Amino acid sequence: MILDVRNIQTFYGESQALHGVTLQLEAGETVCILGRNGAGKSTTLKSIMGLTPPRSGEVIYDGKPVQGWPAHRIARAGIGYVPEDRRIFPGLTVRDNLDVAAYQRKGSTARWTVDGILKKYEMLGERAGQDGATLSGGQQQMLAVARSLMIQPRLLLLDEPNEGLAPVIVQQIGELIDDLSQTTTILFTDQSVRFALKHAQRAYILEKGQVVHEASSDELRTDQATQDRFLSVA
Amino acid sequence: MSNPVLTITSLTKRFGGVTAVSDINLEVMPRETIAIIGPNGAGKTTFYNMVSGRMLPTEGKIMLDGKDITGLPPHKISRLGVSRSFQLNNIFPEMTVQENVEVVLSAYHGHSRKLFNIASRNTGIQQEAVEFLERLGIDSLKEQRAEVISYGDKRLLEIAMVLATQPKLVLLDEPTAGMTPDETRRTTRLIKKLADSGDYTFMITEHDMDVVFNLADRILVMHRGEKLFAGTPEEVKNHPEVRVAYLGEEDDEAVEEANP
Amino acid sequence: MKNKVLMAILAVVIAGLIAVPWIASYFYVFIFTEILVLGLFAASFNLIFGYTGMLSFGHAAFFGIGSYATALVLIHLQWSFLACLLVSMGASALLALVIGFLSVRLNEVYFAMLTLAFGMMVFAIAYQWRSLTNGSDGLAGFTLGSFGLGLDLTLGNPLVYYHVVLGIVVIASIVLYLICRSSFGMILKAIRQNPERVSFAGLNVRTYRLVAFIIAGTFAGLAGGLMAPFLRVASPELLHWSMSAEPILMAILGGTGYFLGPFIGSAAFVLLETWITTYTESWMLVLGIILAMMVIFFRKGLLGTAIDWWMEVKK
Amino acid sequence: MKKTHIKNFLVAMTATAALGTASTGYAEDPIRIGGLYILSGSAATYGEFAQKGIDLAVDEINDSGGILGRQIEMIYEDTQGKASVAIQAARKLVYSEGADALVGLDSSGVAQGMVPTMPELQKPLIITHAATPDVTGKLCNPFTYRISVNVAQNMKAAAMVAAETDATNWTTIGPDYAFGHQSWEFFGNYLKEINPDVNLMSETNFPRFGAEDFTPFIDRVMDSDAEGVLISVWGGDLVNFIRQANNRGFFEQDLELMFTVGAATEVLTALGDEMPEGVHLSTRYWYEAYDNDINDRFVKSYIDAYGNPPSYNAEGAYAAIYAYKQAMEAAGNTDGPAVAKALSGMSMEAPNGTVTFRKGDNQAMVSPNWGISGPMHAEHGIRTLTSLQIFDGEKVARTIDETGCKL
Amino acid sequence: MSGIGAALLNSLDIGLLLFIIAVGLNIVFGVLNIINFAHGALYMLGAYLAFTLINIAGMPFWAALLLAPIGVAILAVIIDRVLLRFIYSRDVADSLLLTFAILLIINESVRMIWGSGIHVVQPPDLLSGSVRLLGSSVATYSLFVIAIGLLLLAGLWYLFNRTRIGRIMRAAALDRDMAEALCINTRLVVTGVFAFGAWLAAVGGVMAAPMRALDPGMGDKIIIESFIVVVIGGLGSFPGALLGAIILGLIHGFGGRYLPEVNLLLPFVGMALVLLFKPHGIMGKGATA
Repeated sequence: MILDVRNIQTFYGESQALHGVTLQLEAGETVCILGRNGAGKSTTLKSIMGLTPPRSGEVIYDGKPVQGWPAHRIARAGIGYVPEDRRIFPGLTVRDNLDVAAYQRKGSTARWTVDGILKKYEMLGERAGQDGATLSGGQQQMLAVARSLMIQPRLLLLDEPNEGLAPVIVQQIGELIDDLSQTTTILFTDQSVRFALKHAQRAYILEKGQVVHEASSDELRTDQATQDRFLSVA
Repeated sequence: MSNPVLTITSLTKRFGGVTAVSDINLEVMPRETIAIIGPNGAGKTTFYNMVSGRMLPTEGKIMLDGKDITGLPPHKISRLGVSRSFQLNNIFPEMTVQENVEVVLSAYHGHSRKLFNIASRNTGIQQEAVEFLERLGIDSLKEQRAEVISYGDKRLLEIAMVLATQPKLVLLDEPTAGMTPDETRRTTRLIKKLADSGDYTFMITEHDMDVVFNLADRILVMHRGEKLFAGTPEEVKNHPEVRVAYLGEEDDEAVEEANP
Repeated sequence: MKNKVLMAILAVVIAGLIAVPWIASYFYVFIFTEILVLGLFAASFNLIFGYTGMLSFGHAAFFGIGSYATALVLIHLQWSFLACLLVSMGASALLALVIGFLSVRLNEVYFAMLTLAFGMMVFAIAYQWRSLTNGSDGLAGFTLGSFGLGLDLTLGNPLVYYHVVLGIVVIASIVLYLICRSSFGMILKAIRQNPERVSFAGLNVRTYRLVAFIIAGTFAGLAGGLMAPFLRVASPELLHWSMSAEPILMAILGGTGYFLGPFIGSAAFVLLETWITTYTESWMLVLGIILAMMVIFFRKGLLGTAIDWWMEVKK
Repeated sequence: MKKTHIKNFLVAMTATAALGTASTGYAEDPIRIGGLYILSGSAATYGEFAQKGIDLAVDEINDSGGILGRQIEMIYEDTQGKASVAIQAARKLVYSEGADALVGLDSSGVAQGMVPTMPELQKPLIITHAATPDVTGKLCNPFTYRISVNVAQNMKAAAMVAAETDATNWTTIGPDYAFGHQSWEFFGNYLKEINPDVNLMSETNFPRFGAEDFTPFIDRVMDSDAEGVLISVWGGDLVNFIRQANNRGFFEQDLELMFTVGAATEVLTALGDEMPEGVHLSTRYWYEAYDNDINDRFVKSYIDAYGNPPSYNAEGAYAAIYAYKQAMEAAGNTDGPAVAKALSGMSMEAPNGTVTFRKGDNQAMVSPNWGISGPMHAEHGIRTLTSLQIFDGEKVARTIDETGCKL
Repeated sequence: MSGIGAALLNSLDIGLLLFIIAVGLNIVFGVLNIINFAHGALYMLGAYLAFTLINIAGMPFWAALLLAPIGVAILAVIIDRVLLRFIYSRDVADSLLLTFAILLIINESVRMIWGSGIHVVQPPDLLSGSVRLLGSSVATYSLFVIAIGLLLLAGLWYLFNRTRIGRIMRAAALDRDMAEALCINTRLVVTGVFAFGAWLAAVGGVMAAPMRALDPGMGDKIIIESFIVVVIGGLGSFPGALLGAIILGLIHGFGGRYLPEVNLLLPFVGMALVLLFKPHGIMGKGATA
């Protein structure tokens, strides 16, 4: 098991966002967290990442409890994170956005390098010298994912990778996830059931800061009642 | 047939090239509860901010009781009778619960301009403040400093403060966000009671569909800044487009059609 | 009950202050005059800082203007002292209206910087307008005539002057206190804690900030008017930004959350300075360390810490 | 800087514990003299040098039995060059520390603010440095004396020196306060009297006291038609000024430069050979100008003790302590008004000759020294003064009528 | 006319010295969001350390220029770890007050260690004297200050735009959480940036030492000047610091020269006008770090 999240409770000040979330990921899996907005999907990822440290519960990564670690230490342990709003550093070029994140764990070889990424993803390579903030939404999303690869992640957290993107871009992002999932464990959040079920093997459904349902993609795809109950307006 | 409290015509807000709210038309009738819902990025918050005066609309008109309030500053809109709560706690942390309501009441009654009265001896306002606390069921906390009461109670206190300005229209922004399930049920019950009392007109946003269907007489569904649909809870539940908006586009064909 | 204890303590303190010339050495008459005047200055500052939440770095402008106004009136017109003080208050109120009108819309750092700029502008004017202000030497050589109201007081006598200052500071403090306790004062506190909420309660926050700024400026002007005859000189350093820092230090030292905090701070400041400088010149070092401790650990100041401690003990 | 007197500290603490009672001197108590000098900021060396002069006098007197059998104890306060601080400090010295008499004051601005409060304190003050004519003029009072040269005396001498030069267009660079402005005013008036043909330029330069950058003012003078410049900048400012002027090539211009306090050894020491040669320098006391036993002894013991020659400020402060010794012994006690009365009209021997406090205005009749900067002194590491002129203090002084003093 | 040339050079000289000092203040604000009132005191400390190294330890000026700023930077690390860490999460007013306390402590310590009197540092022989330029005589040292100022300007530009460490600083300033999630130890960056700001202040101090007499009040004067610079240019803006410094340099150079009657007033009028019409400064915050 690469990630074991046990009953975490997270607060923003006094406002409780997570009321005990529990979920597990096996190495190599691609898993999606579904839920309406405000359900606590982003907070779950941020809590794993150490950006909103959980007040109680455990986050066990690779056999080690990492809750309470500063985020950069968690990142160095191999968890990559792509936030909801991408958060490209404005004023820094595409290349510099990647370069800032370049990190290599001791004893490992760097699978991802700036040049390697710029070569592999042509769309970024063509714009290497451009200010990251001037990219389109889809390009920024590509860059954000690519940037998270620079820390050589073993587990990738993607927060709503499709939000606000045009359908054609959504498709590209889906392909990117499929591609990365060959080599990396991925946990992503989404509001769109269709997209999630297509690219993930398993899904958790969150409501009001709790996991209310867990199923394989195949099960969920045919389970209209659950979809309506937790994800749509019903 | 009475006149609408709030009439919104072709309200639009653009940030640079992005249209956050596009051409919304809406009438809110007295004493009804209308809910605004929609998936992430639907433009609800922007819509709220324009109605309460925090943001200037790019186009369109907002009329309150037949009076144009478009683009007025928040304190003027508030004076005219639109009162709002916030997603994040918005109270005076270092004052007592009762004083929190007193601040709003003295603003409402114009006592705030008095330099030489003694605020703590203003029994009229104090009584009134307690009444509002009673209405929200938190009068037992009146002596406590507001920062030490529970999160749920703080949200209720905020609603008490919102009501204290005797508004024509009450805007509640995610009133149960961050609450425990118990607090959510209690708050929903309270709002329901207030709505049923017939004294208030509510406009609420909320992600919790239980809360929405419990409270709303009418629902406006927004999607990508536009009005997707407006109708009764039953109509909304059965509307196919709403389902799509929430669950996502169906298949790849749609994508390919859009991009031949 | 609690109020009665408080009133009794206050009565004892005021009685003690009245009796200072008889129970302490002559020197302490000067020390306590200074404490009272600076205390009023700091209390006026705290109306905008502790109550309304605006950190001004130019409050000395009003203090200094008050001093210059009194000095100028005494030199050129020889009016009664009471008239001088009224002129001081009027002049500083007017200045506060202008500076406040331009400044209160800015927040935090920008407000601090703009008030600093305006304060130093007033300083520069006083420094360079030699024909009116006698430049950097300041205005000196004025003498107090009558008090006004037909009272026969020998104001040149430091003992008499001390009691006059005590009387005026007590009256001014009562007025300030009433303002703090009023509905208006409550709104100011609310503005510090959450300005946006106040504006959604239907009030124009800027107007309230401005009125608070003018009131604070006016009382600072009164304090300045009391300071000039005490120092016997009105000079540009009374307008300098380092003078603006003094009420900030005093308010924080005493406790910004309490009406009497700045007075306690003023007393602690002046007495510590007097005592510490008796055996070391490094008073500023001690002050720096105290201030750092206050900001980091005792944000409630001497008074707040003492009250918290007392509550703890009572439990 | 200030000596820490443990005893002082104990006295202060016991005093504060009970909010003190006024310490009225017992016979065995030392005589306390309060010193008010600038001990911080760019002019702090002046306070330092004055303290050195005073300490010398106090040690000499204490070693030889003190005054009226009592030892002298000095207590210093920093005026910071600000009148309000000085007045507060004087009150502290008199009412809290029990000072019997006061010496000091560097800045003219401070002196103007301070002097009117002296009758209130009822203690004598001997000014040892501040030079504004007003304190022994229109602001004079029976408690205020000055043992050093004032602006009027020095500027009359300056005008006489200036009249000997070929320059007709004169301007000034001086600190923007009483001293700078009054120096120019008196200089101009006296110079016009001697030579009505001179032109006093309307473009004058008064940089702020403590300013860091004098170059704009230096440039203004270099661009103007000035042929002669009266420079009354002093202290740390003068050090800055000279260095910046050097950098600007100011001294390579064909200008008659008159530094009204340029031969202060504080400044000469700090500058070394950066002080240009061939400019007119003045001082209120030049240590090599007087050939008498007291001066020989003073200069020798000063150099022995501190390693550099005494400044005028040290000399004035040194002499002031001796003035108090003589006055207190004449009065027979340390009572403020009595000592003040004894000072009036008193004559004494000082390093710069016989010094008399003129009865009508309490100004000492002491002599300004003017000279031209010469080669470096072999031992002292400072410029020497050549063509030294000693102007008779009484002759260059204003008449009592002119001073406006009514005692 | 030579007057204008001289005033211009003088403005540049003042302006670039102010730039060296104020840019440190601005970088610290940009990344840490604190206004460092003690920045002037660190400048003064640089000058005094240089005085000690040159006049007491007998080192050459160049050695002092290298060593004194490093000493001040080390002190800054201690200040950051011992005091400032308490207030990073508080509002800006608290940082103003705490750094004001630090200013008092440093000022008084300098007074205790070095005394209240003035101290003088000689420029290195290579840079003493003057040359003729633009029709007037200019101190060689002024040209040196201008040169170092431009060198640092180029160096800073290179650091922020061309080096990884500079980009990391910018990234941490722009979005601390995101930087953390990308393996950047932002706590370390904060300490480093504070020390770097102090280093710049101290470089300014060493540069100023041979031009200005040292006294314990020199830091108080420069901090107000620095405030004016950063407010005019824009708090947190790197190009803003340059613009503000040049503007203030011109105000001093030309104001002192042509409007001496109101020269004290002018910088504050400039500062107030900018705050009134462009409260976030001419270059604003966040354009680049």
